[in-house]
Amino acid sequence: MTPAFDVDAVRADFPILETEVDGHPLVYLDSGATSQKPRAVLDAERDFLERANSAVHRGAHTLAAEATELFEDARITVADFVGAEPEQLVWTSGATGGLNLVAGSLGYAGRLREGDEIVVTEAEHHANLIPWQELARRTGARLRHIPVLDDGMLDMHAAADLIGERTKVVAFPHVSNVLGIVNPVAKLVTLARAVGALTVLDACQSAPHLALDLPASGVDLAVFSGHKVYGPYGIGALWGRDEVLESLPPFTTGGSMITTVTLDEAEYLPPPQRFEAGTQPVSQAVALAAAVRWLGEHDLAAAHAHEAALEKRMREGLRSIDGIRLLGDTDAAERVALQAFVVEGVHAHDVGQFLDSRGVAVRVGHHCAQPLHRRFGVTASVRASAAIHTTEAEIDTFLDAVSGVRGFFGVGAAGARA
Amino acid sequence: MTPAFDVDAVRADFPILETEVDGHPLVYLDSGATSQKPRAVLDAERDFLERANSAVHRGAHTLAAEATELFEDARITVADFVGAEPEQLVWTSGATGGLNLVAGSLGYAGRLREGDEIVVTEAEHHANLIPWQELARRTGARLRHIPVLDDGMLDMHAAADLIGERTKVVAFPHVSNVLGIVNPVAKLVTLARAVGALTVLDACQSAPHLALDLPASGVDLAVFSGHKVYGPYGIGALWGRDEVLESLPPFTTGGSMITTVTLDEAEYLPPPQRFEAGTQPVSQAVALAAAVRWLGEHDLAAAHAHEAALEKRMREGLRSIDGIRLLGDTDAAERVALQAFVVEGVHAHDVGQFLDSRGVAVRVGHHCAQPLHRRFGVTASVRASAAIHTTEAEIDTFLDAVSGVRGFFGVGAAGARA
Amino acid sequence: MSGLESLYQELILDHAKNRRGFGLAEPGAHSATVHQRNPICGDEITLRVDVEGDRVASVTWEGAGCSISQSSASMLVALLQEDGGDEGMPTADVQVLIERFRESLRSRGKIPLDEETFADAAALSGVSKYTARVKCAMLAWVALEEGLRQA
Amino acid sequence: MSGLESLYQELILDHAKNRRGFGLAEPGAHSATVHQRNPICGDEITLRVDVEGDRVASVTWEGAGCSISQSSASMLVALLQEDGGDEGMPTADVQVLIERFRESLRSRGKIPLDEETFADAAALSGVSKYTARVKCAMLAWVALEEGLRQA
Ligand SMILES: Cc1ncc(COP(=O)(O)O)c(C=O)c1O
Ligand SMILES: Cc1ncc(COP(=O)(O)O)c(C=O)c1O
Repeated sequence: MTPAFDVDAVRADFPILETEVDGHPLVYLDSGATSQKPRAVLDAERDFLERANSAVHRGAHTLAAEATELFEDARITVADFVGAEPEQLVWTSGATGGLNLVAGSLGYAGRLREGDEIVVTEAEHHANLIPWQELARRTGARLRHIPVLDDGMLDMHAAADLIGERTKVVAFPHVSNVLGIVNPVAKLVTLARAVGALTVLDACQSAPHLALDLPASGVDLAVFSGHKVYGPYGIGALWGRDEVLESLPPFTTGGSMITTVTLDEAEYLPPPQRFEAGTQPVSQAVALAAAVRWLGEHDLAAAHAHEAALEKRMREGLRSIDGIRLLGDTDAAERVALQAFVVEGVHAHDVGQFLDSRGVAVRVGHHCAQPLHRRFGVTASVRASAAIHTTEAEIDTFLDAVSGVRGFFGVGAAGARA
Repeated sequence: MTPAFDVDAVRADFPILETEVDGHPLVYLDSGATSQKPRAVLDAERDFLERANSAVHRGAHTLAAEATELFEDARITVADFVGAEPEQLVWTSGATGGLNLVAGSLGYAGRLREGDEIVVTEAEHHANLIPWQELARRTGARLRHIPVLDDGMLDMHAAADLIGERTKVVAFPHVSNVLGIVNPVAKLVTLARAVGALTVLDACQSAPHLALDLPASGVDLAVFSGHKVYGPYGIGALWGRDEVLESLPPFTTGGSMITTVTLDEAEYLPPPQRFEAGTQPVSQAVALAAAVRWLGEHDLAAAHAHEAALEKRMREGLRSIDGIRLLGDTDAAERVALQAFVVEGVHAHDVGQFLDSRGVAVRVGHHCAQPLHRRFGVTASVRASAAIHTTEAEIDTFLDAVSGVRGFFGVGAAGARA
Repeated sequence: MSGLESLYQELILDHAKNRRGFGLAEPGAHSATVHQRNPICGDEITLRVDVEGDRVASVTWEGAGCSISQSSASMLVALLQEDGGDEGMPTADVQVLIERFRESLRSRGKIPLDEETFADAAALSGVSKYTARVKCAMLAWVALEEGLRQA
Repeated sequence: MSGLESLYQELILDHAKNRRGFGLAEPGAHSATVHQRNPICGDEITLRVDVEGDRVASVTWEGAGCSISQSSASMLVALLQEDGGDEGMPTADVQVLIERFRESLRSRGKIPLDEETFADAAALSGVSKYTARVKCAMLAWVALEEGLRQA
């Protein structure tokens, strides 16, 4: 039996969920793009800014000491959220910032050269694809990819063939932001470790929905974004093993990451400060800590069960509607409650507009995953993604709206507009 | 006659100014490190997050359309604040992010090579120094610097000699974050233009205090940070001339800055999107726009006159105290109300602690400008920096506290502790 | 008429299904072919314009996208064909039309498109209240504008 | 005693002016020289420790910084000289002292330093309430800890 989960109590924490769209209550199914923020997060940031705001790690004044403490406490809290030590957690501007840091730093370090290979998947978000393309182009390394099968799963046979002596980096998403499928991290890590390749995990879509223990996962580096885990924009984190972070030079440089600077050269601090040039997003770090603390106040097993039930309801509901094709339609994988689909005969943009008129907010387009859409023979899809505050009734409202799409646009069995 | 300026009305907008430190009202003289944020900024961000928050430039739903509009309006507002067009304004994580973008992009573009020269000043903040050191190291270019004279002014004779055929980039601060002196932008631009060098202006310390018209200034590129202009952390802007931005490749890559992406390569959007990989600091952009709008509601000429009066009071007051040495002590330059100094015989850290016990928050240390401190033969100094909300009475409190320092620590004429 | 129905009028859905001018004609002596893309949603169009003297002789196109972008292209062709007759519409007039179309779509519902001037395309008036969709409706028109510059 | 006066007790200001052990001794047979720096405020110290058998024979140092960092170094030397006598303090005891000193300074005022054990250095108890200054007070002690590891 799934434990009781009080979704109404959770919803009460989100001011925006009271919004109406066109006379309908907002049904926010776009958390995969960006999550909404609970009041505790908004309050924590505002409280910081009204009481303690000042430059951290500098200056002896009382506000600075308080701000520094809150900032470093935030690092401890967020590190703990992914099972890590604070020294292993680097603040970034977001997942994209973190992935560029890693690829850029490997480039500056001269860690790749002609003949080397970087392996990604066909299911990459552009953020975990283009930085590697650029790195490959600059170093002469070759970029290869693990194909996605028709059901959305990674082709692990191909992966075993691809990952070899020449492989220096294996980068992959924990959860695809289109398919919602949880990828086999342990297997990919085993393949990569066998050849001594560095593993980089894009945990953007897993961090809000799965319990993470990054050190135990076996990967070397991982990134996620604050704004997708009920936290603020403008902040994210890069986690790395001590010796891996230690081996990387800085990607960006400036204040607060140095020991001694002359006009000609600079000496850098150890990680994580080495990677944190300039004024950090201080109030955002405090707010992100509040977000993961807020998450932690809930029975997470129950929350996960709740989200799993939403996932099932959503996917089965979609399957039962005529003319709907799911991207990545498999029961074999663990999933999060995120699903992309196409409505045959109606462009995704039009579907989105129709759903919006019922108050249902979904994402339409390629979701920053053009290669994956091409793989499925489409240029755009509709994506619905739930969150901890989503209700079963909202999924039903969504499904009901989707059922009306083809009729409204006069395609399929329904023929002309109903 | 200086126009009347209602500083009390301004102060009422800043919740944090009501704070008490150790029983004393907070006298915040650390705005050079980070500014405090008026209520209008806090409200704008919160309002956005409670009403309109969602991913921008994507998806057809109502929230997304509203968020996109607010986000792009913010770009127009902030561009206007520096006299520019929105297409010329790139969001960054802050000034450090912007300077790394420029230096990194020039490096990727192969625009510098052995024999080329990059010219900075001896008065650089590390953020406008180390990225150029790294660029020089990676490309074989040579980094040179314009010396600072004893009175804190740039040695413009040396500048004229230094900037020559080989010079490809001239980067300099509009206002030094240690000396408070406004540098001769037009003269430096003339020297750089004569040899076809690119000019990069670090406008961090001028943006909050001087009216900026970047296109008219003659520079090619400029950066500033949101958190120093009464706005949020985690955001800043890079401004560039159309043709200059157009000529630069992206520095970081990912979603939202592309047209077509295949597994092997990506095509990039024109500026500013080309430089804005990944989810942008959306709520921060909205809040930064609120900050410059808030600033614009004031009579800025009066505000500048007010700050100029504070500057004079502060500097003359410090001069009249025994055992104080100002860094950059000249009447010949235009200045902002920011002044670094040393108290002979007492370490800056101890001075800061003493002032803190009187409620006065200043910055101590090297202020991310080690070379400039070395130039003046010290490793650390005390810096007081005022803002639009600072009162003359606060300057007096500060001066009074400074007068007590040497007595407390038992140095100088006062001898033993008073 | 609900907001949605004013956005998706029957006429729009009809044009989206029966697309006028769909399929590129052979290039003529003074023709230009332009590719336009909306990077946000992936809508794209390839439009070919053939100019004879100071007149727009023919416009054909291919592309994929939402019903707004598809019907807008179709309506544009219909408008040019109907108003231009056999010789085609004067290039200068077409440029004015495009400018006025843009102005209306950016007006957030303040400046409707009149049927007199815009024929079927006047049904796109409703789009101007949906800022996210304005680019869809503009796609073909911007492509034509660019084509006239090149031809 | 105000917060500030408990932080800057006379004893602290005295030690900051008359620094015990200031000036590096000639390196001995079993000595280590360590450089430590507080990157935040620029305080720095070069400390030399000479070990004989299982005892700390001498500690000397040079450096610049705030009165807390300077007096803390001076008080550390004084403590070792007074308690260690001519043969010097056992290395193991010194390591315990450093650990307890750290613990107290990180305790935010909860664990004061007792005069019995820490002599003049007990005056540094007040520092533990000023988190930004803890590193200043720790500088010499961390340098010695590192030196003992190397010697
Ligand atoms: C002159 C100057 N340049 C650059 C910076 C760096 O700005 P940020 O730390 O916000 O990136 C600062 C402030 O720290 C500054 O004062
Ligand atoms: C799987 C995945 N990777 C990377 C990103 C990029 O994250 P951000 O845009 O916050 O940097 C996203 C979200 O956009 C994502 O879903």
